[in-house]
Amino acid sequence: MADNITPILELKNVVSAYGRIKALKGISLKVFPGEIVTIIGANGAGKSTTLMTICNIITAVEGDILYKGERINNIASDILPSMGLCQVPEGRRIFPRLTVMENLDMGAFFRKDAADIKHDLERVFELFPKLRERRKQLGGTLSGGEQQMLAMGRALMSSPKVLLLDEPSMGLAPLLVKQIFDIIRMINSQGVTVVLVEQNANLALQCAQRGYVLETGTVVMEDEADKLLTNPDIRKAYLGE
Amino acid sequence: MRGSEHWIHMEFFIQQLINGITLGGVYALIALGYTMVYGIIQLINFAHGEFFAAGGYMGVILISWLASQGLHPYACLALALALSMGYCALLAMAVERLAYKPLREASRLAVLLSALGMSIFLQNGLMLTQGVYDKGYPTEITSGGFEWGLVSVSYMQIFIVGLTATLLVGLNILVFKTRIGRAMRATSQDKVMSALVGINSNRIISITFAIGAGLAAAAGIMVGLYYGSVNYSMGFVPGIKAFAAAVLGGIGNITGALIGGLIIGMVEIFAAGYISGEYKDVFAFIILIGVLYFRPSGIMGENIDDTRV
Amino acid sequence: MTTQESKKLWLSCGVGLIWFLIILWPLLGITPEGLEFGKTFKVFGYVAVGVVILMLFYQVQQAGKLNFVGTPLKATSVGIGKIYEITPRWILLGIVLALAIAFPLVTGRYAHDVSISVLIYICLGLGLNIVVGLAGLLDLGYIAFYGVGAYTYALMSLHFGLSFWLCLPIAGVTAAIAGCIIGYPTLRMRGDYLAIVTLGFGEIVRLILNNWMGLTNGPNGIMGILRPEIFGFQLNKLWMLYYVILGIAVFTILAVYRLNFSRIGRAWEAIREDETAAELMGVNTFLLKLLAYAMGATFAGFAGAFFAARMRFVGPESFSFLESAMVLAMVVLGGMGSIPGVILGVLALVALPEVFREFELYRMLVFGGVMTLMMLIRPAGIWPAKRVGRRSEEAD
Amino acid sequence: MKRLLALIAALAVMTLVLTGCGEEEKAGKVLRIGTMSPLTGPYAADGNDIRQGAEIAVEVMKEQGGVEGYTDIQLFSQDTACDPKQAVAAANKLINEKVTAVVGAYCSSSTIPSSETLAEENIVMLTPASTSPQVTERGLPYMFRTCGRDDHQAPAAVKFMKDVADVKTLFIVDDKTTYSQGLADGVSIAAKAAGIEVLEHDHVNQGDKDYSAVLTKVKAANPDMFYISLQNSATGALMVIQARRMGINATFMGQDAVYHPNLIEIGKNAAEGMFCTFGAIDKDAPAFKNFLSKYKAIANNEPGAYSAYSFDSTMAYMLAVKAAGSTDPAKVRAELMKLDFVGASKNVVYDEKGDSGSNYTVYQIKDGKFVPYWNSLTGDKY
Repeated sequence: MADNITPILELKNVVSAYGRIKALKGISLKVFPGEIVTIIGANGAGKSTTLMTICNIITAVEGDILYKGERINNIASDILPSMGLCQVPEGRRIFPRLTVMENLDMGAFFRKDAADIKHDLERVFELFPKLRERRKQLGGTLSGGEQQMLAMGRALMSSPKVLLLDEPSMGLAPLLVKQIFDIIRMINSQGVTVVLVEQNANLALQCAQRGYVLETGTVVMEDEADKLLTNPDIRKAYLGE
Repeated sequence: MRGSEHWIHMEFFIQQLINGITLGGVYALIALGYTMVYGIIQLINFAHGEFFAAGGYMGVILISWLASQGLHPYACLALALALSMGYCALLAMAVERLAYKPLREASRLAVLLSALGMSIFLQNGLMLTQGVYDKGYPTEITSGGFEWGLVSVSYMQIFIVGLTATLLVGLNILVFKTRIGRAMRATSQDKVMSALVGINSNRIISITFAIGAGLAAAAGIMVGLYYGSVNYSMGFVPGIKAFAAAVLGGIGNITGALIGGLIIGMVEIFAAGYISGEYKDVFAFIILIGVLYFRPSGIMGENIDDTRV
Repeated sequence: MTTQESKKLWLSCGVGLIWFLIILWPLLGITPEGLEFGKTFKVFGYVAVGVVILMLFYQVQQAGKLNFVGTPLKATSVGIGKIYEITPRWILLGIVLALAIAFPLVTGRYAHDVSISVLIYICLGLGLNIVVGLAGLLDLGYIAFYGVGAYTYALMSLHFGLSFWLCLPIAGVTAAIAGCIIGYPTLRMRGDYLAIVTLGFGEIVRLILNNWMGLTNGPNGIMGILRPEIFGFQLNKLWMLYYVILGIAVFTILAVYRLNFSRIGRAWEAIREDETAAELMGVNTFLLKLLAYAMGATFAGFAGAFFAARMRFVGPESFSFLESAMVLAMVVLGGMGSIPGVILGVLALVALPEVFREFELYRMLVFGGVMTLMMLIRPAGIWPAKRVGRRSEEAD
Repeated sequence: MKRLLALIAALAVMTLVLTGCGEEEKAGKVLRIGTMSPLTGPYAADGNDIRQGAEIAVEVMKEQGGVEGYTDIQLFSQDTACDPKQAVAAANKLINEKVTAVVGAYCSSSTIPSSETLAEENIVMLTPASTSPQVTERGLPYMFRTCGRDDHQAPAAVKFMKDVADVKTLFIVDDKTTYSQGLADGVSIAAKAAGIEVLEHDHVNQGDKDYSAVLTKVKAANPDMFYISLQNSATGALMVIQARRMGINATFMGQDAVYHPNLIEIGKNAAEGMFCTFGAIDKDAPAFKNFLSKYKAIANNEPGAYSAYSFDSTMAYMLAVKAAGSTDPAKVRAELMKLDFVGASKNVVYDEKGDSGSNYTVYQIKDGKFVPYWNSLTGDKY
């Protein structure tokens, strides 16, 4: 990617902490419009914390978070979706006692444009036909894969510019994982920038254009995805070779 | 009068049933506020009984003032009802902002105590501004009723049951059919995720408090009209009973609050009517404990996410 | 503090004041004789001026203008802290004990009365601390055990003429039995269900005390209870009773301290933190929870027996829900699970209303407000236990 | 760790505060009188009446030139909240304030334990409102009572039922306090002795507002008279409103605690025709009129049930001190025994036990006023 394009999302030396324990020790990363960027790392490296800090669920102690060039550190979490920044958090966190349909409606909560919402709903149902079948069911009664689909569908209902995905493959059967990654690529091809946090580094790097490697709260490596895939250190540490 | 014992017993039973439904309706309305607040932030809002008392006071203040302005009694009542509900909503929002919001991250016991402090504060605030003496409601509006033999149903009882039903239906529509209701349910299930889809959870919590307090205010006015007076310490006892009703029905569950309220009201009335007046509360609490022993999350089941912290 | 932040502060302060006015005026200003504004604005004026002064003070303090007061104070406290650290623990505790022993010699009746109350509540608070602070079971009907203890001694003394010292352990045992009776059906429940059920039990006990004429003499209460004796000498002066309760309180403190750091104490804390995990580690949660109830109740029983002896009268009014809430407030305000915390909480909540006695009618208003304020300022309590609430500390 | 210091500091501060309380300077010779009554809680209304009654008495005494030998008369009022523990604390607080007499308390369950505390320091206690026989039956030398006794009130009420109202069947309800239940039991026993059938004696709890269950029983029993023994006038009003709404036709009768302007103010039409026993107060007597005008001027509201008794209790003590020339309890007691003055409530004369006799009169509510109806001493209608 050329440097003259402004990144749609940028973190500059972001530090965040749980009480006195620092979880991020100065993270810097850039995400350019239209790409898939993946953040990989071991358990506890700070991957999820990074996403939560971007969404201001955890407030950054230091550093800047820029979205479309604008500093968003002090913007409340609930404003961000309407600006086009949307997250599917770890463990999906669908609303268990809302129906599938209501869950999808929640994604479009801040939107007022009924016609566009309807259009987006159709798009979601096209991507995930299972959800259409189950739209009257309570979210909590869905299987893991369906819940993941619902969570992604809900995120798409906000018609995001940037989609932050946290461990979409967690706890899913391999076949389903493949399907989910296909859909991620499809979403990306429709013009949504994707930030993908994954433990399954192999799949994530195959899917993404660029990748960041996190270790105990710091970025230890950043590169094109295929270069990371072939990097012997990475292969040793994260790809099990 | 003592000739047809059988009919007296039947009529006696029916009359007690009617009494029970009325009292249960009042408890249900107060219990709704507990249950809604509990559902959304898992707080036993001890100050809720005080919203009920404040509503009762605003009712009598407004009714007597509006009447002195020459309004028709029914117009007075309707207007006073609406205004008192609004007033208590404002009061509840202020209390929430001041005493509960800063403690969102603190332990639940800390919030519980903050609520207890608020309860004491508000009760004494009412005492200082309104005086220690009971305030009588104008009874003219509330007189009259039907009578069949021993059974009598006053217009007031019909009004209470009717208003309770209307408010319940309204609340159900609000919670299950509207955007704001969906947001309320989402917030109660997962606050972080709600924020991630663009819900301002603080505002939703504030609205929940307002609605709960509004319902309590309606209950306060009905109690004032039905029983005849209000006083500053009136919130405490019904507060505890309504809390028991909310838990009995399954806390966080709106239908549960109604069922719980009716059960507590009925048990009390029938215990007092058939067994002994002084032990009626003992029976109410024994039923509560018995039900919770066999159904540890209330009759209708708890409506709270198990994954909450 | 930046000007923007200060602007925001003043804005929210202003909004709050207007909100307060809207809430206050209908209560004071609407009368059947017409609308009235003078009284409202008078009250509002006092409050507004008070708030503005506090805000100014806060701003000045934030701006560091008060450092000339704060810095020397801080230096002194650091200095004293150093002295404290090099002084052995037993000397400090000795000083506290010496103060407590010397207390009645230099004070009057009223002080004795208040300090007896404080000591009674210390026993109650420490007992409840076992249930709430250590085992993590919320109990809103704790005062029932206090009542059971008090009535046990009252009845024993009245009907059998038994001495206080004999009845003290009996009262503890009956209270412990009551604790087991209440504990047994509630152990299946968690969290807030436990709260309402214990509240219900507390109310049931109070109603029985109030209504069972044959046993408790109902609302009339029991009169003519004997004061404690030592070798046939009646302790009928207030300061003598002070030493009796001081002894009981010291015993309670020592017992709770030993429990706290015993195997049982650790098991309780394990149950509090994660019941399932504790069970998987081989902790018999059922028995231990029951034991927590029983132990907590025992200390309340002791306190109750003393209360009956001190008042020479027991009536059901003394065992209402508000009293339970008060003891709970002492435990939480002081800091759950910490012995000095509970003592501080008791001091704060018993001493405050006494200090506020001068406010007369405003006493309870101020009390309620201060209670909320203290929770807002120190949500974990004045002196939180080291092992409790680490998770909430992390979130700070 | 530093917090142990805070604990020491708190203890020290408390010691200072509490000792400070005890060492007030003695400027001039001041007659110190305490009042104890529930100023907070459900009985705050009656407690307020008691305090105001005492305040008015002090004002009146000052206007009349005060008590010789004393530069000032000071009143110290304490809240008992109708809770025995707080009552004892209040008594101790008053002892610390060096009062020589206490007017109070309201609830008998507060009066009894606090009188024991006051007796230890030989402080004179005059209760304007506790009607339990136990108050003066314990042989405390400095315990006086200006109001009547329950065991006199109950027979008076039953005599009225039997002789005047011609009652055959009776239904009794009380709200389970020392006072209300004691009185109700007394009425029940006396009525049975007098040949009146007691259909039922039921109870409600304090703090209840809903009496429908019990009232349905009353309606089904259909008694001639419905005797209401409640601790508080407002609950009495609630009871009569609900009873009338339910269509109960029995005659209502209450006792001295429901005798209060509030009963009429809240009960309105429902209270019309109700009877109440209350210590006879001659409202046309100059002493009462004088009291009433002072009360209205100073307290800015109507006197309650016990205001006049509180006034008289305070007055009696000040007069006794005046006569004795000192506050020495033995001398004051001697003077109180000799005392015979026309108070606002009655002619105050104390007997050996400290009682001042009861002269229960039955009042009826007529056109929104309490009207004397029948005198229990003479057995005559007014």
